[in-house]
Formats: sequence, C-alpha cells, structure tokens
Amino acid sequence: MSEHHYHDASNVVNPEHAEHHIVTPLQYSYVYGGLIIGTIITVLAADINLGVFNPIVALAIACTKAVIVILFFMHVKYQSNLIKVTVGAGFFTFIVLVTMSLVDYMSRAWGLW
Amino acid sequence: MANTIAAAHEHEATASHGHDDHHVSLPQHRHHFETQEQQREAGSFGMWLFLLTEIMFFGGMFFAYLLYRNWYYDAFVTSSNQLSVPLGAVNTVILISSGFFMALAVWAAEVRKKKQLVRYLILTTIFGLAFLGVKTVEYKEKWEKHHIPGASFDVHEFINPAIDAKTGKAEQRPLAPDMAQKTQVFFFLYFAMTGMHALHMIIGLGLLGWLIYRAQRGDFTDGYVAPIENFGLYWHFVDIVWLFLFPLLYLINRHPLQ
Amino acid sequence: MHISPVMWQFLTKWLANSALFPREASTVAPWADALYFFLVGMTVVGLVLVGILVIGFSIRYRKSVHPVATQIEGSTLLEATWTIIPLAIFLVTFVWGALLYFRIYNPPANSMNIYVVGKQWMWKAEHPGGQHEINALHVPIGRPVQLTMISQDVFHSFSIPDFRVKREVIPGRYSTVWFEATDAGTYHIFCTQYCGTKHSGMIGEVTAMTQEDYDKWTQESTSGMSLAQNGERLFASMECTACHNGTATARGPNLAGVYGSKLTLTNGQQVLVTDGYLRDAILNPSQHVTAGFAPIMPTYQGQISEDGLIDLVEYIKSLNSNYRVQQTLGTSQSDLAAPTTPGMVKP
Amino acid sequence: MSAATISSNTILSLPDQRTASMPKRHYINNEDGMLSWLLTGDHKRIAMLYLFSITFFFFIGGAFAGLIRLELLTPQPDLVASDTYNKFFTMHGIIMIFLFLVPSVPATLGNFLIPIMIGAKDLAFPKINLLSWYLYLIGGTFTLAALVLGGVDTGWTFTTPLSTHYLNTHVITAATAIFVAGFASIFTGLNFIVTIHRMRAPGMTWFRLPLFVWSNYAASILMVLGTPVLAIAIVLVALERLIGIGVFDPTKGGDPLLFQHLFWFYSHPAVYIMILPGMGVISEVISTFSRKRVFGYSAVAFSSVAIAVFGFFVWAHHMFIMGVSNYSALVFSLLTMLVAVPSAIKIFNWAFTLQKGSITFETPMIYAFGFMGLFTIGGLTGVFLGALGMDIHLTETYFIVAHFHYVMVGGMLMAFLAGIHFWWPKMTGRMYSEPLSKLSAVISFIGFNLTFMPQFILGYLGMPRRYHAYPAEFQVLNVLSTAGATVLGVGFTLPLLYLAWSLKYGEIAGNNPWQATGLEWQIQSPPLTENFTEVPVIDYEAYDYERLERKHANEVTTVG
Ligand code: HEA
Ligand code: HEA
Ligand code: HEC
Ligand code: CUA
Ligand SMILES: [Cu+2]
Repeated sequence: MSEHHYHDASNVVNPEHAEHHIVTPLQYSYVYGGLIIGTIITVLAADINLGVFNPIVALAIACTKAVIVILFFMHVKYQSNLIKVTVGAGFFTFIVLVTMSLVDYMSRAWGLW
Repeated sequence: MANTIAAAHEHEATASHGHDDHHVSLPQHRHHFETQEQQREAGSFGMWLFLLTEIMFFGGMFFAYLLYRNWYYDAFVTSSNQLSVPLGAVNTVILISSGFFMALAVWAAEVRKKKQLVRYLILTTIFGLAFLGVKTVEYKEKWEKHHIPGASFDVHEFINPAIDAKTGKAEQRPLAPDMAQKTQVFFFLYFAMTGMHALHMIIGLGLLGWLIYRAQRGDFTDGYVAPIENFGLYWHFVDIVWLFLFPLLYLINRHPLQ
Repeated sequence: MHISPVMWQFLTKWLANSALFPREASTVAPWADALYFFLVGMTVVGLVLVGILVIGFSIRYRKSVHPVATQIEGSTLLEATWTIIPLAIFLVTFVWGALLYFRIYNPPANSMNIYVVGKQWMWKAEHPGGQHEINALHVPIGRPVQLTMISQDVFHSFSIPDFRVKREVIPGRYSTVWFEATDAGTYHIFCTQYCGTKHSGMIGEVTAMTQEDYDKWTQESTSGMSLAQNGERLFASMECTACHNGTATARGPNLAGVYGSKLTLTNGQQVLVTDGYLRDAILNPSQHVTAGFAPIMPTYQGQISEDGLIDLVEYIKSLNSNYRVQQTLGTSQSDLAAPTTPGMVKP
Repeated sequence: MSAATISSNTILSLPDQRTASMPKRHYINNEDGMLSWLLTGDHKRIAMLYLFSITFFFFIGGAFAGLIRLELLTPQPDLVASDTYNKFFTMHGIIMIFLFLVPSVPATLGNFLIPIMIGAKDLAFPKINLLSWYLYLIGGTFTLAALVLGGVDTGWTFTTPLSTHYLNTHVITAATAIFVAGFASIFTGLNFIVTIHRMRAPGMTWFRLPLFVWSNYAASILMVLGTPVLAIAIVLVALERLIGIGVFDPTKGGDPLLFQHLFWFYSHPAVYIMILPGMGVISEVISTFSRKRVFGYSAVAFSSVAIAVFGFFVWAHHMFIMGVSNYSALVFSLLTMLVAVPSAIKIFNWAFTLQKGSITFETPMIYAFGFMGLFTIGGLTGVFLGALGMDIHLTETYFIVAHFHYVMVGGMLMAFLAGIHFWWPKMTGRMYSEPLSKLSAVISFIGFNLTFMPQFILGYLGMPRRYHAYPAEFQVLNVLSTAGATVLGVGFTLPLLYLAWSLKYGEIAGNNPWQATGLEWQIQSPPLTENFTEVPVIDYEAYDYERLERKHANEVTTVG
C-alpha cells in the first residue's frame, strides 16, 4: 500500500482539506471597491447624529469589511472547514473575554453588594 | 475490527487515484511532510493559529478601550475629536489599497507571474510606508499639542477649548477638570493600539523587503507560494485591526454639536 | 447545621481546643463551618471512593491473581452515573456557597458602622464617635457591626478568621463587610492580600467586648470630635460652603437629607446616594451631575485623604437639616478650623 | 486457549531485558557535537534540550521553596528580611509555573512523543519548535537576570496597582521574561495543533489517537488562545510602570481589576494547560500497567476538550472577593462547578480501567496512583474555593497554597514523573533502578502529604499566604510542613541522581519494555532521527492489547 495519498487535498469530503482556489484580480477589485465604499459610508455616517446607533453602525460596517477581507482577501471562503472553525474560534474567545468581563462591570452598578 | 481495516483500505483506495501525475517535488519540500499539499496546508493552518493569538493579543486592548469608553465617554468624545478624520480616512484607504495589492501579489504568485508579483509586492510596500508616513504626521501633531500620555501630558486645552475665530463659538464642549484628566486614558489607549498596530506594520514591511528580494530571485513563481500566501494572511490581519481602530478611535460622536 | 446543637457545640469546641480549628466567634461562623464540614465530608467520601476503587481493583486484579486482562470498552450507564452524581453534589455546593455568601456580605439594616482605612502597612479604624485606632478594632458583642472599608494605596484584604469574614479593601472604592461577634475576647486581624514588603506585618487585633465595656471604651478613647464634626470642619475649610450653603440661590445643591435619597442626574439616570456615591461625587463630580445644576464643582481628587473623605461623608450623612450647614458657615469665618486635613497621611 | 478467549482476554508478560541490545544508530548518536544539538530540528532532541532546561529551573524553584519553608520554620521573621522573603515566593512561583510546570509535559514528553504517536516524522514546524526552546531560554535568562539584579516581589500574580506604582524592584525584567516565555508556549501549542491535524499517519483517525495526544491537543488550544492575553496584560503593566498613565491606577481613573480580568483570563486556563498533559500521561500509564484499554475512551477524550473549553469561562473565581459584582461572582461560581465535572469523569474512568485488568506495579504506576489520590484531594478542595461563601474564609490563606500544590505538585508533578519514568527507556534506551525509583516515589508521596496536608489546616485556621512571619500558635503545623518539604526534596533529588546514573550504567531497555501498545513502543529505543523507517499505516484502535498479543504470538511462532 502506498502511503503518499493520505494527505490528499483533492479529497474534499474530508473537512480538513479543501481545494486550492485561485481568486481572480477582478474579484479582488470588487472587494477593493466594496471596502472603499464601506470606508466612505463610515465617515459619512459618523457625521449624522444617530444617537446610540452611531457606534453600532460604525462597528457593523467595520465588521462587514472585516468579514469581506477574511472571506476573500484571506481566502477563507475557499478554505477547509477546519480553517473556518479556527477563525470562528478566535473571535468566539474574544467575545467570551469581552462579554463576560463586561457583565461584571455592568452588573456592579445594579446593586450595592 | 475486520470492518475497520476494510474501511481504512477503502478510504485509501478512493484517495489514491489520480494524484501522482501532478505531484511535483520542489526543493522547498521538507522531508517530514509526505506531500507538498500537506506542507502547504500545515503552513497556512499554522499561520491562522498564529493570527488567533494576535486576535487575543489585540483583544485585550480592545476590551480595555471598550471599558473606559463607557466609563469616560465625554473624555473619549473630546479626545477623539482631536484626531483628524481626513487623515484617518485617507490612511484607511491607503491601507486597504496596500491590502489589495497584497491580494494581487498572492494571485500573481499563484499564476506564476514573477514580474507582476514583484511589482505588486513593491506597491504593497509603498502603500504600507505611506500609511506609516501619515501616522508619523499624526503622532507629531500629538507631540506638539502635548497629547502624549505621561509626564508632559497637558489637559489645558480640553478644559478651555479654543474659540473658533469665525463663529466665535467653542470648537467643542469644555470638559470638567476631573473628566479632562481622563483624556489621558484615551490617548494612552490610542497610542498603545495604533502603536502596536504600527509595530506590526513595521515588522511586516521588513518581511516584505525580504520577500521582494526572494521574489525577484524567482523563488515564489515556481509553484511554491506558501510564504507569499502566509505573509498575505498576516498583512490582511493587520489591515483588519485598522478597520476597527479607525471608527473606534476617530469617529466617536463626530457629528456637529447639537 | 442540621446536627443537634449540643453535638455541634461539642464538635466545634473539641476541634477548637485541639488547636486545629479556628474559634467560632461570630454568628456566621457556624454557618461557614457547616458548609466546611459538608465539603470535608464530600472530599473524604470522594477520596475513599477513589481509594477503594483503586486499591480494591489493584488487589483483586493484580497480575499474580488475575493474569488475563479482560478488555472492556466502557459503559454509558457508569459514565452517566459519575457525571450526574458529582454534578449534583457540586451544584448543591454552589447553592449552599451562594447562600452563605449572601449571609456574610448582606449586612442587617440595624448594624452600626465603623470605617476602616487600609494603607501600606496598617489598618486604621474610625468609629463614628471619632475614636481612631491603629491595627486594632474594638467592637461590641451581640450587635451587628458593619465595616466600610477603603484602601489608600493598593489592594489589601481585611480578614478575621475567627469570625470567618474577609473582604478585599480596594483602592478607590468602598467595600463593606459585617459580622456580629458572639464571644468576648481578642481575635486576629490579618491583611490577606499581598500588598508589598510588610504585608505580613499588617496585622492587628479585634477586641470583642460586651456592650457596657464597649461603651466604657468609647468614652475613654474619644478624641472629643466625632467623625461628623471633623467633616464639618473640613467642609468649612475646603470651602464647600461656598456652593453648598443650603440656600435657594446656592450654586450647589442642598446636601441636607441627600444621603439615602434618590437623585436624578442630568442624563436622566436615577441614582441612590450611598457612601460610595458621596465619595465619588466629591472626587469625580462631573461624572454624575445632578439635574438642574451646572458641572462646576471642582474635583478634590488628590486634595483630601481617604480619612478626610470619610469625615466628609459622615458629615453629609449626618445632615438632616440645614441647621448644621448654617452653623458651619459661621465656623468657616473663624480661625478655629485648622486647614490641615485630619489624619492626612504624611508621605 | 481458544481463539474466542484470546480476542477478549489478554495475557502479556514483560519481555526478557537481557536479550535486548542497543540499536547502532539512533537520534542521539546520529550527529555529534554541540552545534548539532543547538541547531537541531529534531523534535526528540529539542525535547531533551527542554528536559534539561526545565529540570534546571525546577531545582532553582525548588531551592526557593526550601528557603521559604526554612523561613517559616519559626514564627519570627528571623532568617531573611521581609522583602527578601517576598522575592523568594515570587521567584518560586514564576519559575515553577512559567519555566517549569507549563512547559513540563508538553515541551518534553509531548514534543518527544506526539509526532511518534501519530506516526509522523517530526512536528509540522521543526524550526519554530527550536525557536520556542530559544525563547524559553531567553525568558529563563530574563528571570535569572531579574533575580540576580535584585529580585522582584510582586508575587506571581503581578497584582496592580502594587506592581505598577508601588514597587521599585525589577518588575519589567520579570514581565519581559514572562512575555517571552509565553511565546515559547504559544509556539509549542501552535505546533502541536497543526501537527495533530495535519501530520497523522494513514489510518490514524481522531478516535485512534492515544489519549495523551488528545489531552495535549486540548492544552494546546488553551496555550494558543490564552497566552496572548497574558502577554498584553503584561505589556500594559510595563507601559503603566514606564509612563504611568493610569489604566490600572484608580487615582487616575483606571480600574485595577481590569488587570485581574486579563491576567486570570490566561492564568485560569493556564492551570489546565498545566494539568491536562499530565492527565494524558496518566491515561497511558494506567492502561499499560493494567494491560487494558482505557475505560470509556471517548469520555476521557471529550472530557479533555470540555475542560479546555469550559476552562475559559471561570477565570473570575480568582477574584470573588476582589470586587467583582456579586452577580458575576454567582455566574462564575456556577461555571466553576461545571468545569470540575470532567475531571471527576476522568478519575473514575481511570479507576475503572483497572477493573478486570492484569495489574503490575512498576514505578510509573506508583506515581500514577499517587496522582489519582492527590489530584482528587486537590481538585475537591478546589471545589471548596469555587463555593462562594466558603471562598470568603479560605481565599488568600494557606488553604489555597495547599490546594494548588496538591493539584500542581501532587497532580502534575507526579504525572510528569510518571511520564518520565514511563518513557525514559524509550527516550534513552536504558532502564533505571526499579527499587530505587519505587523508593523515591514512596518518599515523595509521604513527604508531599506531610508538607501540604498541614497547610489545609493552617488555611482554615486563617494563616494568610505570602506571610513572612506568623502568630506563634501556627508554628507546630509549619514545622511539620517544613519537615515534609525536606523529605520531599530528597524524594525529588533521588530521581535526578538515578536517572543520570542510568544514562551510562542502566540496563538496555529494548524496544518495548512495558509491552505497551502505543506506536512509540513499536519502534526502536532510542528512536531513529526519522522515527519510522516506513510510514506506519494504522488499522487498529489505541490500546489494542489483543493485537499486541497476536503480534507477540506471531513472533514466537516465527522464532520457534
Ligand atoms: C494544575 C493546576 C490547577 C488545577 C487543575 C486546578 C483545579 C481547580 N481549581 Fe485551582 N488553583 C490553582 C491551580 C489549579 N487549580 C492555582 C495555582 C491557584 C492559585 C492561584 C494564586 O492565587 O496564586 C488556584 C486557585 C483556585 C481558586 C481561587 C481561590 C481564591 O483565590 O480565592 C479556585 C476557586 O474556585 C480554584 C478552583 C479550582 C477548581 C474547582 C478546580 C477543578 O478543575 C478541580 C476538578 C477536580 C476534581 C473535582 C477532582 C476529581 C473529582 C472526583 C474524583 C470526584 C469526587 C467524588 C465525589 C464528588 C463524590 N482554584
Ligand atoms: C509547579 C509549581 C510548584 C511546585 C512544584 C512547587 C513546589 C513547592 N512549593 Fe510552591 N508555590 C507555587 C508553585 C509550586 N510550588 C506557586 C505558584 C506559589 C505561589 C507564589 C506566590 O504566592 O506568588 C507557591 C508558593 C509556595 C508557598 C507559599 C509561600 C507563601 O505564600 O508565603 C510555599 C510554602 O510552603 C511553597 C512550598 C513549596 C514546596 C515545599 C514545594 C516542594 O514541592 C518543592 C520540592 C523540591 C525541592 C525541595 C527541590 C529539591 C532540590 C533540592 C533541595 C536541591 C536544592 C538545590 C540547591 C540548594 C542549589 N510554595
Ligand atoms: C464651585 C461650587 C462647588 C464647590 C466648591 C463644591 N461643590 Fe459640591 N456640588 C456643586 C454642584 C454644582 C453640584 C451638583 C452638580 C454635580 O453633581 O456635579 C455639587 C454636588 C455635590 C454632591 C452630590 C450631591 C448632590 O446632591 O448632587 C456632593 C456630595 C458634594 N457636592 C459635596 C461637596 C463637598 C464635600 C465639597 C467640598 C469639599 C463641595 N461639594 C464643593 C458645587 C460645588
Ligand atoms: Cu495589606 Cu497585605
Ligand atoms: Cu482557577
């Protein structure tokens, strides 16, 4: 039996492997355009008074841009599930850090004790 | 037991056909990897794990920012308004462009176009340098205004903001003295976060120089693209950090006073 | 505490006399000990169980008597058993622990208040009557005592093991703990949070005494000025009266009766005025501006020591009418009021 | 014996050592000279480099432990000045945690064994592996520098604002040390994760992995995701010291608890970084010496992952009385109770692995039994601390010191020693003296309990930790503890001596002295540089003693 075939990237059934996809310059240009537009919108939106929604809108746009970069520039869209899960795990842990600590800070104000 | 053995063999059988033909052996292939593909996937997975640590590294600072922004909102607004949105926005565009060229560089390497690869890498570098240049201008302004946290930090301006010559109105709401002190927290976080970001850029530019040198030698246009790809991941990650830094630091409550 | 009281007394007295167990000198101590015994029981049971399994199997299935190993995959039933039973025990522990926590940290309404200031490396206790003590604390027995504590520098932690109470003493924030001593005697105070070089020297003694003895002690050790009186002087000398003079035209709000009330802030939020709020209002006034007022109050950060703040807080708490403020206005003109902050720490 | 019984019952007897011979070529003699070691990419050599360096630091840390115990012999502050004492326990803590326990099993045994266990030639990134060792050394050098320049006295927890504004010792040097050593640990973890995902031999599915690999995988997740948060916390401390802006200084509007959140966000998962690889060792050892597959393989495997994941949700239990809100104290207490359950699952599965086994009591097994008992005590006393109301009385007392020494020394260190004794023949090709090693295991067990059991009692009596002097009534128990530490010191020094001795004079071990099933035992000891002469193909489960026996039987028939 030959051992050279186990780590076979063309075996897309395996969640750890994916085909090597090449994104074309045209696709990159769309992404680039999208990112620039996103930047412009952020700046414009900051000038409008949306109350509490200002930071939310700003962050929403930033997140969208980040997701676009991750998916296309960083090729995650064409990557194996393993990579997708990995990226997710990073953000998940960050969210855990933020929410669970913020819960402490917010709930300190709720009661005396 | 018999079952498992059979299953394993079956698996191999399905996996084994039609691979050998495009199995090229490159000089960069390390002995402990079975295949080129395995090496490549290991490399990019490793890079991603490294980026995870970067997420958590910046994450700590983002959390500190979030906390103090909630606590000292007024101070954060006032200090944020001291930053120049045009410069920040231009820098965002510069960085996005740099990332765009990086993405193109990866493409060039994948389709084995050496000249283009070098050209895109140089463009990436130029835009990266431009970003740092703008950043230097901004830092210098902070230095002149005594907004560098530490001994020489000056809150005077936040308590008695300058009066606009034309309108005769204050450019921003004055802060109470105790709140004005908190602007230092903002500027500390500003410098810590953008500084850490800039440090990553500088490291990245160093690596870029080395990659350009090797790309010129033709190292990456013979099918061995891993270094370019992995550097690309790093560079895009640095971009992403900035995508968040820009709105968070520059755009707090930017609309005109009510 | 479900064993009979006699048994309990016997158990704890016997243990305490063996010098392996702390005395139970407060009302919460038996409650804490009850949980402790439960947990010790859990540990012993768990350990014995694991021990029996390991030693029992080792003897029964050692190679010389059991040369042929039988392969076993596992057992879902057993897995479930040893997931659920420990989980149940731990959840009981959680609930019990939480109940104890609230018992220890929720002071009864009628408790008397003593202030404690921690600094590297000593404890200062300030009784409402103005008695100051260093590394010592006198308390009456049979009466709930609440400590309102703050640190002047780093984290400290105020611990009285024989009372089973402890609480972090935090820089920049009041924290409270309460206890009701049951037995007269002296007990250790330890600083249990590492706070620098002489952390282990930051110790003291609580003296629990009967109410009569305590009253006698307060009489004898009074400095003649209560905390509120100190605060009154400070209020005058720091020129708080310039704005808080209780008149309708005053630039600052009337502070009479403000303690314990609900204030509406300019941003519409409602806050309860507590010791902590008063302290914060003096140090960071612009962070919560009372509705109807301009944020003109200067910050006193770095100008008043923690003791001074306690005096001020105590003074403001004592203001039930404007009478005292009017009096204070008079005092501020006289040269009686020393401009030094009482108890200000000299570096 | 009929075929049917063979398939469910296994007899395995240890091979005759006298016939074993040392292979001519192996990873140790493959290349010669200092440089071939210092520039090696071979995971086995790097493991050995790590082994030497962590042993070195263990004994330095141990020397500080000795000094601590010596000072605490009497209630008076007589041996050293109080700030010297503070430097002692700080150094003891920093060295033991960051330079010994965190890298202990992963960087030595894990490094050596994981590639072999999964059938790979090396870790995915040999150069990064070497880099990690150098980073570790740089971290160690900074620690020693901090020590030589005059010491640090923050405690290993670096509590702000003490560490940022109130101390003038070498905090930044120590912070740098931890920062750099942290990256060593990140790179080890990263390497493991990639290797385990990408380098498994054909047929080595996840559920055929030995449990040692699973638990190291779980620990690696914690290293990769947790350590950077410590890094940033430590950077902020250094910046705060350098320019003093006040992110952690309450007088300037900062929140000192923010540091605690960041620090414990790493340092609680870190305790699982410390224990999980040790648990992996225990799985291997118990299975081997009872000749039985691990009871409930998947439960043990998943409980490792569960510990790693839940480990991220409980950090604030170190801050219960430090001023977190009571609501979050409740939440964190509850989650702490949940994270304790997977450990219980593991303990019981190990116990039931013994059932119907055919148990022998070699040295690694003795250590593993020590682990089971001591970790149960340590873990269950952790539950005391997780219960809110109980923690009020116990926190920051010797009860905590006892708790974590039970889990770290009684648990992890025992597991580490079990592992070292277990794989020593594989790593060096030689056996150590069995009676001596059993003796030292027993000595450490007795010494350990004598040292730390009295500390539980001291803790409940209220003796605070990090105390240089203490009230006289606590002396008796402290004397017992110091006496125990002396015994313990002997128990830990003995292995150093006889293991060193065995390098030259030990009997030749042979490929599989324990008749264990792991892939690492099927190759020569010490292994070849490339581990396997041909890539192994796995078509059997881990801990398949029947297969081993069949193989054994075949060998006999062919020879006969
Ligand atoms: C290897 C290291 C390690 C490990 C594994 C653990 C494991 C645990 N730890 Fe520990 N801990 C430390 C190292 C470790 N700890 C350190 C170093 C400190 C102090 C840091 C400092 O301040 O310097 C500390 C401090 C510490 C505290 C903070 C105390 C304080 O500062 O006030 C708490 C509180 O919840 C805690 C809890 C726990 C719990 C619940 C577990 C659980 O994971 C334990 C789970 C295990 C079991 C539960 C045992 C197995 C169970 C059974 C066999 C079942 C028994 C049967 C029945 C129930 C019938 N630990
Ligand atoms: C892996 C972790 C680890 C290990 C193995 C140990 C091992 C030991 N520890 Fe440690 N300990 C910690 C981690 C660890 N400790 C931590 C994190 C702290 C908290 C620090 C802080 O508060 O910040 C602590 C704190 C701590 C204290 C509390 C100090 C205080 O709060 O005031 C004590 C006191 O008894 C103690 C004792 C011991 C003892 C007796 C051993 C023994 O097991 C050691 C036995 C080993 C030896 C004795 C070495 C044998 C070798 C020799 C004797 C040769 C000597 C060589 C020369 C003299 C050159 N430790
Ligand atoms: C320049 C005027 C001024 C001085 C001097 C001043 N205050 Fe105030 N103070 C105010 C004003 C205005 C407010 C209400 C707005 C606010 O909360 O900031 C206030 C609010 C307060 C409050 C909050 C209670 C409430 O009803 O809002 C307290 C407590 C207080 N002051 C105490 C003091 C003390 C103690 C001093 C002296 C050490 C002092 N103040 C000095 C102007 C002043
Ligand atoms: Cu104060 Cu320790
Ligand atoms: Cu913990």
